[in-house]
Amino acid sequence: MKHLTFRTAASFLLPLLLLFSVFILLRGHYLPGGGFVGGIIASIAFVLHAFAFGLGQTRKLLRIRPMGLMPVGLALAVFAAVLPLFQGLPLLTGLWLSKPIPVIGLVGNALLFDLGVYIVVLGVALTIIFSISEAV
Amino acid sequence: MEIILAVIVGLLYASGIYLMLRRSLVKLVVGLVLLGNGVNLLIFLLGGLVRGKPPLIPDTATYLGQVYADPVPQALILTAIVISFGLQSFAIVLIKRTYVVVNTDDMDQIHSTEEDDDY
Amino acid sequence: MLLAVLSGFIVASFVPFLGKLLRGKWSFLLTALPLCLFLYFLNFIPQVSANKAALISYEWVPSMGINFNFLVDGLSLLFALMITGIGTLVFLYTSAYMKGDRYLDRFYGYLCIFMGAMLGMVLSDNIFTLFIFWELTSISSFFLIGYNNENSDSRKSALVSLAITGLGGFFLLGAFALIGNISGTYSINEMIGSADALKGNGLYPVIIAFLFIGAFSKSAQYPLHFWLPGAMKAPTPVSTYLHSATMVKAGIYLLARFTPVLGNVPAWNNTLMIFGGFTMFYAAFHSIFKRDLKEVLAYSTISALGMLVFLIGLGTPDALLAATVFIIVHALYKASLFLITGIIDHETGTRDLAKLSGLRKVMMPVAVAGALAMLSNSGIPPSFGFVGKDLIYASTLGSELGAALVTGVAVITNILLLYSSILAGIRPFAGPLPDAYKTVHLPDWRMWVPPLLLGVGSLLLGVFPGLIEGGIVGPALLSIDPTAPAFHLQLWHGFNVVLALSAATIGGGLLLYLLFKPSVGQPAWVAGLSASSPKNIAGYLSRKFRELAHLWTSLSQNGYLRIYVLVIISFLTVLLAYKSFTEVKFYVELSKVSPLTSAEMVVMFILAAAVIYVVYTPSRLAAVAAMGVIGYCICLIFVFYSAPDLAMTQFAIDTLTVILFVLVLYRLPKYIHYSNWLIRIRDGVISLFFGTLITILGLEVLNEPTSKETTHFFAENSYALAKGKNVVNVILVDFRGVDTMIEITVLTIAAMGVFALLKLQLNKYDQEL
Amino acid sequence: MMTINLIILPVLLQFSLAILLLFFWRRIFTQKIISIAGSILSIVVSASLFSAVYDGEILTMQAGNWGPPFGITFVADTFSATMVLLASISAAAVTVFSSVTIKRARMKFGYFPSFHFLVMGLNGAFLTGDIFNLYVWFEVIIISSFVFITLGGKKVQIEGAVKYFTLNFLASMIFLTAIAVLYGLAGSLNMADLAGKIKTIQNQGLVQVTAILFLVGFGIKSAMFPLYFWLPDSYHTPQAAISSIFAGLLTKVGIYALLRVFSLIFIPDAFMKSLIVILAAMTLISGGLGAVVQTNMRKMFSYLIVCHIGYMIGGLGMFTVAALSGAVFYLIHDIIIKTNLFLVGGLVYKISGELNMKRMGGIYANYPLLSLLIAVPLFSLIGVPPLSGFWPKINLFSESFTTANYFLLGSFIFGSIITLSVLARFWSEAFWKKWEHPVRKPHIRYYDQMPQSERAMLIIPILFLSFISLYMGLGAENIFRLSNQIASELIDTSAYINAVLGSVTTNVTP
Repeated sequence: MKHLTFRTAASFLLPLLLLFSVFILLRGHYLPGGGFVGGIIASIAFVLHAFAFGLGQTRKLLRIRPMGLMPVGLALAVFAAVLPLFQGLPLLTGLWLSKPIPVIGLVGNALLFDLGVYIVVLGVALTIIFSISEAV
Repeated sequence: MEIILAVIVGLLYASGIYLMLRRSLVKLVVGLVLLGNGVNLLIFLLGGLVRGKPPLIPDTATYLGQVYADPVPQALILTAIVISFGLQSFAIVLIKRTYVVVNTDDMDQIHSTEEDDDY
Repeated sequence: MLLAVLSGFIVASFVPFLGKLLRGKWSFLLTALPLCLFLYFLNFIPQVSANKAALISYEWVPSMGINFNFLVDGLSLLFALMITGIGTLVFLYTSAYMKGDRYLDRFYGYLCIFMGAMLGMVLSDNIFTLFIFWELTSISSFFLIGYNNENSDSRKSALVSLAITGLGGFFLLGAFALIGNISGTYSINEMIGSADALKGNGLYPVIIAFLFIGAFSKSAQYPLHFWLPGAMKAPTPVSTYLHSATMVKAGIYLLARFTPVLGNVPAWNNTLMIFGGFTMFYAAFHSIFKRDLKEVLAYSTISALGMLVFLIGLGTPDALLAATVFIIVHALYKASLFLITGIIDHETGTRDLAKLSGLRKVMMPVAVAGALAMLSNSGIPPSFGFVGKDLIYASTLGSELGAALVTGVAVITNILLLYSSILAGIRPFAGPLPDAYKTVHLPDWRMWVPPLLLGVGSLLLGVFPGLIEGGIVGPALLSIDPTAPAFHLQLWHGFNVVLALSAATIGGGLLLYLLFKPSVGQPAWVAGLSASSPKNIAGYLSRKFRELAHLWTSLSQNGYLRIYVLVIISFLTVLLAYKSFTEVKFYVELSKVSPLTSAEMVVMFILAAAVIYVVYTPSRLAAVAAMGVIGYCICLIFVFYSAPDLAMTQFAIDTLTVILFVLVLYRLPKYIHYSNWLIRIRDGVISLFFGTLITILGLEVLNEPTSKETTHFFAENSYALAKGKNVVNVILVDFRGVDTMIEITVLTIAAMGVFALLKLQLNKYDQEL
Repeated sequence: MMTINLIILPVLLQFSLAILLLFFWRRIFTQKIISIAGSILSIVVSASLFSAVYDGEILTMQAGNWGPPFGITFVADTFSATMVLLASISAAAVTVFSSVTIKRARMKFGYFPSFHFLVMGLNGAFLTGDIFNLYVWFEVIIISSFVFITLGGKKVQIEGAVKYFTLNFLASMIFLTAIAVLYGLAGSLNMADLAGKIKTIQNQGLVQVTAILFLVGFGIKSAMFPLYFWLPDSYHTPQAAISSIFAGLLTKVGIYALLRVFSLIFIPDAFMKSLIVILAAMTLISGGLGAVVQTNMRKMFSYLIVCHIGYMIGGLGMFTVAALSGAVFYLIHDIIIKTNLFLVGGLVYKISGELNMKRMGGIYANYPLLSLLIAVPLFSLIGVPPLSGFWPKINLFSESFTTANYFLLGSFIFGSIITLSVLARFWSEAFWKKWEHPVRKPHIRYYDQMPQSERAMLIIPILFLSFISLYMGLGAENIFRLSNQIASELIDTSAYINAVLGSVTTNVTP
């Protein structure tokens, strides 16, 4: 697995896949995709990296433990969900910025929410796979 | 097509249950996965099958046309798939843990109903 | 009034905090409680004897119609006075008898609760409050009987008595629920109005059967009597209190109370007469073979209770009068005898009749008390017992059905009882004093005065029965039988049949005593009888019951997961099949079915093949691989039928699942099981049947026209209102965003679980629960 | 507008607590403080929700501001608000108890976050008005219970976990199948909307079949005969605090779902009623027989859970206002009492170091006041009047007469007698008996080795819950009024349906 070409490929693939995952996340509101699939793709990117360079390297690259991603993502999602509460609206009511942002399109709390999903899924997938690989 | 899919669904249910009745813990979990797949397909089937019309609003329109696949079951299945994934990965790790603790995946080795409280 | 009833509970609740004080020499102060209550209830006599019952109500659970309605009429006053009067003596006695006991405070606590519960029971007019207090007497007596809890016999008899009285309690609750339902009221007083409706109801036999089980369990009627002798393991004050005047009389009270509501029906009368009559004979017979003083008393108590049930069963005004009087008579002499037994036990350390004699020489006042109690017990004039026995004979002679038979049973019972009363009241004091007991001395006055008082009371009432005639007995009789004629209690009726019977009883009893020596002991044939006694039968049944429970549990709860799955699926399948075949019309509308393309055909085929392969392959790895193939095929189905999001997700998830499986399986040992082919066929048939049902169900549901209201709303508003063009995604993050929010929570928890499962290794010290 | 969001507050509070705790992953002390403080706060929040709906008003909230039946509706009627309140009370007690009894190693692996996720799931399940959303909440509940039941798993625990996992997973799948069929039939997921739509379906036979699926799905979760086998095989394996929250709430959420679905969507017909009644009777008998043979304290308690489920199911099966009121009262009583029972089990274990009651003893002699305290839940459980377990039996007994379900009545009596006898035996063995040859196990930290503060943390929850039980018994009037109100809302669902569907609002997205 630690073959040189694979390593090289992996080191290139990581940023590419990450970029692709963000792309999938952002376009989710218009075309197939979304936070969930985006998160999975991102985690596959890291898993490939881990196969190529070993878990230790990937952990170093990640800086934070994958476990730590989960509360962050959850907090983001909940924040997006409760935002309307402060305006006296029910949970998860859609709130939108009036002007679209270039490339991304309209931005609202739904996007924030999807971002939370993305981060949670990334954290979950990495936690599970990393701990299994370490335990094997 | 619906008929064949319904048969497939039934087959998935049957095989899932059958595997759950086996002695191997691994087979049990495979059975659970198949059962989960069967349920997802059932939701899909009962939501109505539509070919080649994904529930995506075309660039030019602001709403879906006359014929489109029902998006609601799809959303439900998506949620269900993800949840099943959580449960399945837990189950898979449980197999491992069972093996570590009990040293077998033979279900008949782990049927003691008595508690050993001598630890 | 509420305070009066609850005072026992209130005092009891302070007991734990006053523990030290009560364990010391101040314990007798608690006697003030029953004494005050006794005086309080005495105040009601003028009002009640004027035939004005006092009804005092407090709301408790009005929405259920359950309130504290306390009714002070003749019957309840009679019992209240007995409970508090004898209570006073028992409390006083206890302070000396149990002096220095480690847990005297607790003992008093239970005693207070018990007294409160008894009072509440006899005063309640509401059947459910009555029931509540009824159960509280069972519970508090459980603690009293099991007071010496480190002794295993003591524990066992507490359990037995709780089991029997508890069993009766639940039946009583059933009876009450039924009575309340039919009569539409929970007030006993108001029920008398709907007595006919109750008696005419088809469920009347059930009602009285349940009521009788309740009453008999408490009042120790055959065959539910055997807890009572066992309950003698309790300290003597408990036996005195519970078995002379209070708890065992609860059942009698209940029967008397419901006589105007449910009585005067052949089923009622005959059942009571049969059970009461048999019990009184059976227990009296057994009492003469007992050599332990307390056991003698226990059996004679059961016999007396049988007599009371029998008299209530007779049901004539005469019989009810006799019952009323006999309740008092019995309370007085039996309490006295128990207290005396306690003194003997306390001072000599034994209750064995074979060892005891001549104690009059060292404890004269006790001997006098014993003699007085014996007089009353035997019905020898001029004791109150004689008045009572006269009334009993008068009523049996007046019985319509077989006067000779019932009188005969009553006479024989009384002869036997007389024998046992001599055993208990005279024998320990008569004869020479053994050397061993030379040093025995008279106990503290608090112990010997109560029995003496009771003995003197019996005598006094015998000579002047008029003392309680109008104030207590009369009103009590009227509340049992509102139509009872006026009567006059007297010692001397002149020479008549009744007197002759009394004389015969006394003569017979004395003769028996002379002929049948206590030292002879229990003949073998009596011991043989006990093999088929209810106690042994109950023991046998309970053993069999436990075996059954064991069998059932080890069969159903066998620990095999697959059997559980099998049971659940079979249960579901049977129900589904039954419902489907009886209520669903099968048809498949082919016009709605869409055609099949060749690509789809291939995918379906692969899918089916993979499923079959998963089932048949003996290799785990192969099974997992085939499972992956199944997932990808499903993914393709999603692609064919316009679900790109699903396809992407299914693909990603399936891949991940397979990877996880492989990571785990990698280290598992090779292990192949071949189940018995019969089992495989059984499992296969059930699974296939279940699968088929799901298929059929799916096809049938497809035929139904469905409202697509929700779908249309989403289709139209997804972009307009939620600003998204991928409707599935809009549903996920907006329309049904909550689902998604929880879904990622599930994932998080699962990841935590996986992490903990893999990483958490407990050392031995952490494994404690 | 604030009141509307009040509905979701109990859920959000637990959710935020759990997330907050995740941030303090390894800091046990901080976790304990946050958890206890949060649990107490959640009692306040749920109490205010309860007081908002107590007078019969039904609050609804449309998540995302999408009118029903399009979005997900949250509904707080008296029933759900009561359940939420009870859940937070039980949970708070267990939090305090677990802060002392759960081992540090377990706390380091997410005990507290999972706990609050679990309670969040419970609250969500009680409050949701959407059938698929209910499924999702159920999944939160079961996955967090899986984490609990395996946390630090030894052999027995893993064995229990495998059974627990499999059968609960199976239940979820059956539940999901039922939802699939229901959606296929009615095209809606909103329960109030379904209540109306289900009546218009041509093929009512299919509706009945769906009802069977729901019955079995929820029946597994609520431990109904013959679907309960996972429970006695698993509930005794985890730590006392965990078992107590399981015992108090997990099966009850199944009962809640049964009561909700079978009163709102599938009104039981004659067949269904008699089916449920028979199952209830069998549950009582089978659970009771199981309890008789146990000498292991916690296994005996587990069987008692099963046995007592029969009372509630029986009330549902008779389906009259009075019977449902009895069932609801029993449910209210049972949540508190079963939580307390397992806490008591934990305390007894801490005192004696034993699980088998044959080897216990002497508690009464050594800890008289504690014994008195423990007697309260035990006697409430038996149904000694006037404690809380007694009251619902009046309704249940008398309704089984009026509906002529004599077999059910018999099993009610049977269940009561069994409970009485097994608990009396437990009392006699563990409390009364002299403790012969007590053996001290080195790895257990016994009650008498604990400092005063830790003992208090063990006693306070039991005291608190016992006090509530006492209140329920002596102040039964209030509970009866509550359960009557709930029962009449269950029978006459028009208020619920109107509250949900009547408040159709157009989307007012700014």
